[in-house]
Amino acid sequence: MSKLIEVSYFAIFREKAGRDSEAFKTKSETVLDLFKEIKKVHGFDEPQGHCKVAMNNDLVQWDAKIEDGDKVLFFPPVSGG
Amino acid sequence: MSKLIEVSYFAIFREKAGRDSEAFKTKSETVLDLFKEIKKVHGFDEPQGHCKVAMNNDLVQWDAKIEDGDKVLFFPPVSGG
Amino acid sequence: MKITDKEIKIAQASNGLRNKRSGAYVSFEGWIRDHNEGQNVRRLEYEVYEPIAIKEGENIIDEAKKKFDIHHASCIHRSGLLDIGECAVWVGVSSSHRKDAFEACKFIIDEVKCRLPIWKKEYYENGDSGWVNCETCASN
Amino acid sequence: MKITDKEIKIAQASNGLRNKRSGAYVSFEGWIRDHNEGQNVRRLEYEVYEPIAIKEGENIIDEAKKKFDIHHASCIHRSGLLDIGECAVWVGVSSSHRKDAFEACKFIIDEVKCRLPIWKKEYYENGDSGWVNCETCASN
Repeated sequence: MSKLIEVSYFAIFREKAGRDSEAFKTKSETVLDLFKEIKKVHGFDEPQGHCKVAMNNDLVQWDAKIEDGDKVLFFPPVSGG
Repeated sequence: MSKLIEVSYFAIFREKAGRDSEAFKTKSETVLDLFKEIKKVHGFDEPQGHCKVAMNNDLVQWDAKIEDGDKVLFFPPVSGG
Repeated sequence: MKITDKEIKIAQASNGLRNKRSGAYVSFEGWIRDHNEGQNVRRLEYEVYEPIAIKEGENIIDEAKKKFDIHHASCIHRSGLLDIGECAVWVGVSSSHRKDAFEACKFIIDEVKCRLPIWKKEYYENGDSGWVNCETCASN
Repeated sequence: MKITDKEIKIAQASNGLRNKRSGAYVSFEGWIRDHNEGQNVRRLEYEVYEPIAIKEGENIIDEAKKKFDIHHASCIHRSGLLDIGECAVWVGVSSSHRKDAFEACKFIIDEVKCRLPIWKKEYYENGDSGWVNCETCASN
């Protein structure tokens, strides 16, 4: 079943994707599968182990399930401080 | 040979000795021997391993030799900070 | 945990941690350096995703309070453009005894740098700019 | 290394450690607590033998600079009468990377407390007073 996910990008992901966010149609079940799809589309090559993902404004694990209408945020490797 | 040493006391040593400093006549060879003499006179009972001694304004080891006219400073256990 | 696009008022922030039973206070400040990995840095920009940066910062402070015997802990991180020498991040911890304050302060800044959704972009003297790799990634 | 009988101006002191190549700054402050070993403390007096306190403090800072990769380090200790909540001692260290600043700051305050001829006398709420045992002695 196809879902519509609102995906947001930050920092280098935003620059590579050329946009802050987009509505993304997917059959992926988890945020990890969705991330793999999106990496190909936008050419992200940052190691996934150093990236983070949030859903509906909470950090989640990569095996978190996505549902139609979810807001998913992809964070490239952080560099605060 | 008897030497005259100018001895100074600090903090609890000063309070126990009832004075800042005094001229002390001694036959002691080292600051440690002098300290042992003075402990008896003034009733110092602080563990010597935690006390310090300076001669002519430099910290010295307990085996430092004393000469007539030296200025010796006895420091009880410190508690700065 | 606070995010601000204005100068961090450190004296004011550290005053908030004072209390009569605390004997020790340890603070960390991260300053903008004029160089990084051989390049001359002119200025720097922090992008912060605030909702999660604040939530995760509060989590880190709560964890520090559980792990260490401390009284108060606080962290402020800058967002936006910064010049060389400015303070980008401040962490302050107060405690009865100094060992816990040192350890908690180090724990908080280590975790903040790893876990908060904050990204640093450097602008170099030669006109280039670039997103900085995280410390952990750089060491891989 | 400085000894002062006036309030320690921390912002001013830490400014002296800033430079464009330092990325990290760690500081320690020792505050006067309102209690010690079960007694309520009203105020406190530090006796300092300055000539050796300053010399030995400089030695400690030199040792820290040899042991750790740091840029600047400084220490200020109060003498005379202090009230609850006042800062009795400040240590500041700047470096390129934070690990060395943390370690050097901890090293300096640990050594300062052990090695400088400084003695603390507490005045209690019940009217008593007493010289405080050093930390090392107390643990024996």
